[in-house]
Amino acid sequence: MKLTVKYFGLLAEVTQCSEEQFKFSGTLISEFLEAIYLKHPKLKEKDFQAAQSNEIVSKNTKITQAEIVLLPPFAGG
Amino acid sequence: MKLTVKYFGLLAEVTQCSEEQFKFSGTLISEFLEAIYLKHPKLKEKDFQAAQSNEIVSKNTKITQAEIVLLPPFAGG
Amino acid sequence: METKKPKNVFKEGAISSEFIANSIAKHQSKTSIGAHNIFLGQVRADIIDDKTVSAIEYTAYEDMANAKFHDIREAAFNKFNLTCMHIYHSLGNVNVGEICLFVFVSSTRRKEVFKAIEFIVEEIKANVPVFGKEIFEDSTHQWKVNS
Amino acid sequence: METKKPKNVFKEGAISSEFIANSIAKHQSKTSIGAHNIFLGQVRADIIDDKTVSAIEYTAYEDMANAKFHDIREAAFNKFNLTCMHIYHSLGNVNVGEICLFVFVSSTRRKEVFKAIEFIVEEIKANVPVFGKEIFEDSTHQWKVNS
Repeated sequence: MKLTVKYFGLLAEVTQCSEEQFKFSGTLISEFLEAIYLKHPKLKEKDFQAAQSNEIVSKNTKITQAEIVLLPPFAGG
Repeated sequence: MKLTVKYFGLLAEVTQCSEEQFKFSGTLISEFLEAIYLKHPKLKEKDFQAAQSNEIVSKNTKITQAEIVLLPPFAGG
Repeated sequence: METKKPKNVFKEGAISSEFIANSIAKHQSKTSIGAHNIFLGQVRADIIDDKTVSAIEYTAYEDMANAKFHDIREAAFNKFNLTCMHIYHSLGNVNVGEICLFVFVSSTRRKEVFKAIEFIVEEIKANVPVFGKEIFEDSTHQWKVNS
Repeated sequence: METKKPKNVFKEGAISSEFIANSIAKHQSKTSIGAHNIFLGQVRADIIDDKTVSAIEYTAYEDMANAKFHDIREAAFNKFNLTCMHIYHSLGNVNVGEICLFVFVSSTRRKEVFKAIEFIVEEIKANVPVFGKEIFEDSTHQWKVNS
């Protein structure tokens, strides 16, 4: 499947992009992370969470959307 | 001794005065209250506290100042 | 022993939103502040026995009240890690919808301001000799009691 | 199910004291309100490794952030007896000393606003995807993390 991956804050700095298309054949967030780490090894050193449909998801969540968003630690307020 | 007695809020309404001179021969707040009730019987029905030197005092406090202030319930804020 | 003379906390009439804005703006130069918390007391149009409150007329035993406000300031600065604290209370007539109490605390970190603002407001309600005559629309009145 | 579209909480740049004053003034017509509580987040000139923060540049995953702000609003109205609630957060550049977060709650009685303001601010800090780039005076930067 073809995913759109979005990066915010520090993560966009690390990957040098804020949004990219990413071809991927697995079904779980954990599998997606393994795959994206191959493309952007520096992400592995960073603290972040993945979100799908405006909700934070855990590693064993199934991917149901075409868009995955990677979020660094929050700093609102 | 001659005391100055101050009344605030509802109490000034009940006594129809905000400040008066009051001759008194006892030593405790409780004795003062008995005496002032004779002058203003309606005070007895009201909820209030006595203050001396900017502090609320209990009935068995000794009168050390020439001014006693009678305060109805607070309504600040 | 504290010998500093208590400040006068009282202002004649309602506290305007411009006055509050001006207080906030003055804190822009204090760049160690990360969090402000502001409490505002507003006069309610309470309905009591079919009569509606139109204003509260505040009086105070000012001498003792300013001493108590001073004690509350000292206690709050001792208990909480605050950068600034300001308290203003109205005297005289305040119409419904207008502000009669303005408490403003500031700190480097937010946790302090939440605890401090509640402490200060509760202390004011319990210990400061301020009296409120609730004026009804028909010009009768009753005396307010804090709950 | 809630189907109401989330409001946009974000404002470009700092939140001015005039904007805050205007919000306060708008509540004068709501005469059942007795207590307001306002939380303001202000950008601090923190010193990190001898470098001083001069501004924070805020970005957000706006779609999710507005959904989260909406969830926080709904939760706060369910938990506390509130008359009004307003939340504004800055995007883009906010200089030190300027306001980046404005949370405003109002209720008939004061007990509710103290609990509500702390709940809302803690929820925002923990759950809303907003990111802050702390810009130092020498134009280098680091990424802020809420504690």
